[in-house]
Amino acid sequence: MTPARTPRLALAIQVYALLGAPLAWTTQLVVGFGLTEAACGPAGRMWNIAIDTWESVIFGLALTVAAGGLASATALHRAVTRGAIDDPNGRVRFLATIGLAVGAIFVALILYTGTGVLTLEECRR
Amino acid sequence: MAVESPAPAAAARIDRLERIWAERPGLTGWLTTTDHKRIALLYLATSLAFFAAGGAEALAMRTQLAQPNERVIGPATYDQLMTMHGVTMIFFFVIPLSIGAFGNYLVPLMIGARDMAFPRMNALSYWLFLGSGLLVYTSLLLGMAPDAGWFDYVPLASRRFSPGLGIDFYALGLILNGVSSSAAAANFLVTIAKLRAPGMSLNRMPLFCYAILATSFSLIFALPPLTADLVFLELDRKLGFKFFDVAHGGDPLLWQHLFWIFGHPEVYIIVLPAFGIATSIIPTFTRRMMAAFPLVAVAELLVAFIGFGVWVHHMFATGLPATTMVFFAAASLIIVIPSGIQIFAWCMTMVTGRPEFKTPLLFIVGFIVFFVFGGLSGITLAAVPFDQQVTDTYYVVAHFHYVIWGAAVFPLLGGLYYWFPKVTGRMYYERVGQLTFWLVFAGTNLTFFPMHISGMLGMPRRVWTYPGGLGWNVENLLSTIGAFFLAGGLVVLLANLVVSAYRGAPAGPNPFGGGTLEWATSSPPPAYNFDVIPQVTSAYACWDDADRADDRRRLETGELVLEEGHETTASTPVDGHLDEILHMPSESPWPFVLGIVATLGTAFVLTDHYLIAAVAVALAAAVLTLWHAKEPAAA
Amino acid sequence: MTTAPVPRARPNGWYGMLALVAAESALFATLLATYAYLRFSDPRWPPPGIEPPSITAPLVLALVLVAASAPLAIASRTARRRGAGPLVAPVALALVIQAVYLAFQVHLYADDLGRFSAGGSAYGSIYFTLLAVHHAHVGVGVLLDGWLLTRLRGDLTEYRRGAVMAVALYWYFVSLAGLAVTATILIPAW
Amino acid sequence: MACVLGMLATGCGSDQSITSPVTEPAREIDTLWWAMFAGGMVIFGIVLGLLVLAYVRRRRSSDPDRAERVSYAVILGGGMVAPVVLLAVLFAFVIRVMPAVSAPEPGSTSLTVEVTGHQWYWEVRYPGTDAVTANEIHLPAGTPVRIVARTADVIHSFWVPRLNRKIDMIPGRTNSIELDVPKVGTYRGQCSEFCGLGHAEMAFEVIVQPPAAFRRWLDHEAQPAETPAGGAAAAGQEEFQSASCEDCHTIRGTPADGKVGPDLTHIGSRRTLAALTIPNTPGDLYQWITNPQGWKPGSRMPGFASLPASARRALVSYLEGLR
Repeated sequence: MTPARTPRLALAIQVYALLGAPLAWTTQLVVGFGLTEAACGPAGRMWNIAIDTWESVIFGLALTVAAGGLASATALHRAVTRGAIDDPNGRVRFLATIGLAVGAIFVALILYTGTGVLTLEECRR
Repeated sequence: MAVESPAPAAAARIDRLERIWAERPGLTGWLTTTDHKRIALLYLATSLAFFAAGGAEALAMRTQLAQPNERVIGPATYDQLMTMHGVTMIFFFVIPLSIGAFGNYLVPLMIGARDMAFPRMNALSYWLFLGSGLLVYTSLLLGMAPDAGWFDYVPLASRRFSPGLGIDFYALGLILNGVSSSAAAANFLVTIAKLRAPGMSLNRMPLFCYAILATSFSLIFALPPLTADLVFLELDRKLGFKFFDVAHGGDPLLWQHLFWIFGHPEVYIIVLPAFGIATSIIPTFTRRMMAAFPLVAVAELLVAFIGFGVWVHHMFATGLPATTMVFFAAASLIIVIPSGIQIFAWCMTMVTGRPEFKTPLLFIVGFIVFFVFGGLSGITLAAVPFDQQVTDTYYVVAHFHYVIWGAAVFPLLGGLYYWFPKVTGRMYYERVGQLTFWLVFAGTNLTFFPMHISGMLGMPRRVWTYPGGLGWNVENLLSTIGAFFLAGGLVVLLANLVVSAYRGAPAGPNPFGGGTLEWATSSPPPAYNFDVIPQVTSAYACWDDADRADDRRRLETGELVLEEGHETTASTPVDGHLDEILHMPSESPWPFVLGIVATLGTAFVLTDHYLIAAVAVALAAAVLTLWHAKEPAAA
Repeated sequence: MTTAPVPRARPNGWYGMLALVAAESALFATLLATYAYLRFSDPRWPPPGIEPPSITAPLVLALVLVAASAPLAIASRTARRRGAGPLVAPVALALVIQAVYLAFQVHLYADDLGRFSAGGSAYGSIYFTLLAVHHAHVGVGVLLDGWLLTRLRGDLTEYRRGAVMAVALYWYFVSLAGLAVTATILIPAW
Repeated sequence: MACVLGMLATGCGSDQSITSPVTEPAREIDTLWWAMFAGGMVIFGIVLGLLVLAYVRRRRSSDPDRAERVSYAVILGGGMVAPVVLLAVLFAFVIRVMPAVSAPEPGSTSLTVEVTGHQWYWEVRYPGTDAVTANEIHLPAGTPVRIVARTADVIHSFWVPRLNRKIDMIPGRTNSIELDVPKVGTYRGQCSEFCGLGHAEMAFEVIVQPPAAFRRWLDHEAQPAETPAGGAAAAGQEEFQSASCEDCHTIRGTPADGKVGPDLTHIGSRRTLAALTIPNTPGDLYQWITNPQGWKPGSRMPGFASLPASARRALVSYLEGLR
């Protein structure tokens, strides 16, 4: 099932390769930051939320989605260099290269954030 | 590739184009213009005027800080000057110059279009910008300028601690400025998406347009948090709302969070167009394409995107939990990677090309030196414990001047020289140009380098004076000397440009052999930019002589000359296939009128005349209905 | 009626509205985030003496607003394909429903103002500001509908085609924002 | 870069320098700084080297494909792989240092000092005693002390560079940092969050004494003011009450209980006046009472030039007597 034969799937892979990793990090930041802000705040302290468990769940999800984005970017790049996708003006190859760079950077960023949050002590000011 | 005398059929077409796109002469022409080039020149003149004001404020502050315990200026005046210096340089100089002047002038030319997607909204952006600038500067003239710093922390900025109108001038002036910038950003997004020349798919778009695209995304998503924050502040100050009042459930940190969600993308908005200018100048003077083109393109978009996730690094000392801060420390560190990619791309393009170190490229080399040095001090500020030591000291002042002045304004100065022949049709004096580079380079180092030291020695920001005996005296004196030296260098630079504008040698359409499409037009370009909408097959269309010769042939046959009115082409956003012919609105008085109505309406809100302000809003709505009363000529 | 083929990409006006919708969605995101931020920084939410809002009226009204953008969707598709379907009627219908919606909401707003004040607490401040911003967007939308009706007399020029699609997009956004705002306002009532 | 080291070296001795740490947290931050500085200079050198290389090779043209391959290698290597690795090391270093500069764990300190920021001076209280002073914080050497930082008005920032990082004083929040100072001495600090007109003149001193000497100081500070024996000082006390000084200032043991200005119970024993703006000598105190705006423009204290000189001299001798 090379992407060339099913254009709708090829488009989906291209979008996932470009936006998968960034949106995964954005979700990790918004949900993770929101969680620490809420749980360590005056209102949240009463609910004693298990921050570390929730943070590791978010971390795991974000990492898998981002790694998936990077993998699909690699597949797309390999497919387009093999010529399996018709790319008259070189736009798909261009986006595939971008997808590789984006995927790598956001996987690194998600790894940094996740390890940092889980290493530090909850709610220590 | 010069434009030789065209054959008769072509000459007739060019005459018809000139008649269609002719602008009204004189003042009314300027007040009603919608031509992106004339709007850009308005932006250029206005932002340079505000730059002079901001520079004067800086020199006054440096004079007061030359020696310890000096009494040249009291704290009241100093606090107003330091706030106005920050607000002027950011909101009224560097962004209007980079987006309003450079962006407006170059984006339509680089993508092979005849104007922006919304010409009249483009004019409105300028008049709203001018209105907001004049509104804020009225406060300085009345001696009640905002005095709580450019980030205006609450509760100092609340009514209780800043009872005057200064903070209201700040808040309402910046809301108006925000509307102007958002409109400009929307305009750029649609222009870049829809008005690219046929054949210009995403991988053939000039890198300057990627920088403006990234800047526009940042503006669209960064300005609303600032607008909301300023509305909250005005509601608190004028109507007694309780957003920031701790006693009633509010929180002063809410202001800081919302301000910096806008604040940090804002500083990337400042520096991104400068990256675009650098990636335009380097290929021309090294005579090769930018190395790793896709990586540089994505790097600019990544800087903008990750820029939205770093804002708490301005708040590391506010006692937030460590687990909250670490999200932003990680993002603040990783954002170095896109910048690193670009720095190495610029350097490798020069190493593997045949660089000719003329004035524009010199300014870009200076830019790289400052950007790397400022970027490295930026990384140190991302290290939480060290930032908790040096935040709000002169070390941070040194960092952001290296990155804003060194990394954003240097390419702007280089850009002024680089596109000077295109805008004026004349060459600048090269030797004087290189002299001004060395003057400004030395002045910048002499002014801002010592601030690193005084910051490390514990000198806080925004102090109108300081005691002797703490080791700060030498650094402050050097900074003051440097500031005046820098001002002198800039005067020489301005003189060089002004004199060359009248007495410079005539420059052909492409004096430096540039690769992007603006060099395919005459200097200065006609009102309609391109007599034939160019076909594009690479990112450096001007280096494809076959395509450009093809344009001359199509001028003969009249293909894509589009001479039935204000017309330009539209193409599909991703692949740039020709999609339709668009009819553009021509010049109109309504943008200028709406600009005045909006500014007056804001001024009435400022002085609590809410009823008259409501009338102004109704008037504005009426103007908007008349905006396209006569619809652009339908085919 | 233009004879040129229907262009593949949407008109510039539609993309311009998309940029405006992006900016306004950032504005609503900021307001909703502020509501959440203030909620988490205050254990007693809503403050003592203020009962949480009633659920039924806001929810019903929000759903009505979403329904009101259906006729606009039909008009927009007709315009997009330069089809022969009616344009003025669906826009007028949408305008009426939305105007009635706005009248109800303003009534509820005035009623709330009687119960507690915006300047009394952070809860009051964000509650009334959030609702005021959304009602303002609905008001602007109704004016847009009115303006569109004045322009739709005569044949469908390219300009009017873009206008219909842009206004429809604006209303998709405002009705979705209405759902989000209503859901946030009703948090204390869950 | 020699000038950088030169300047910083001369600065090491200065009283408010980040690069002359005294406590453990300040030392860790200092080490973190010098590590980043060294790494930064190396990277800066590499980029400068590339620029020089570009100048040296400006005549030579290289074949485009090889140029693109070499460029990609350097860009990916220097722009992505190296930063990810180097930043990971720096990030780990940051994560390790952060707990050391965080607020002290509950119960890990043996003394608490409450410092409250005002527009434009520092109110210092020692919980568990009646001691209240201003702008000068006495601490016992070698003892972990919790500084509780609050504000009475706008945001200030408590910062003693040689002892620890800064901590903001934000309305409605109680922030704290730990000061465990091994070496006896005086350490200068300054408000470092813009707080209005007097922001520049809002400094303070942390005076670290041997524990015994501190104990003696604290007991003395907790005592109310001695009533003056007679003569000029007694006249000064009446003047203090009649000239409405007591509306703003508190002197424990006397009817004066104003809360606007600092507590003057033991002002005589303080080294400086007006938050380290002027030394505490009779002449300076006289000048200050006559025209505070001259020293600290924007200060809330009105000038008393209208009082006869003899009244002002009596006030000075009364206040100087409050040891």
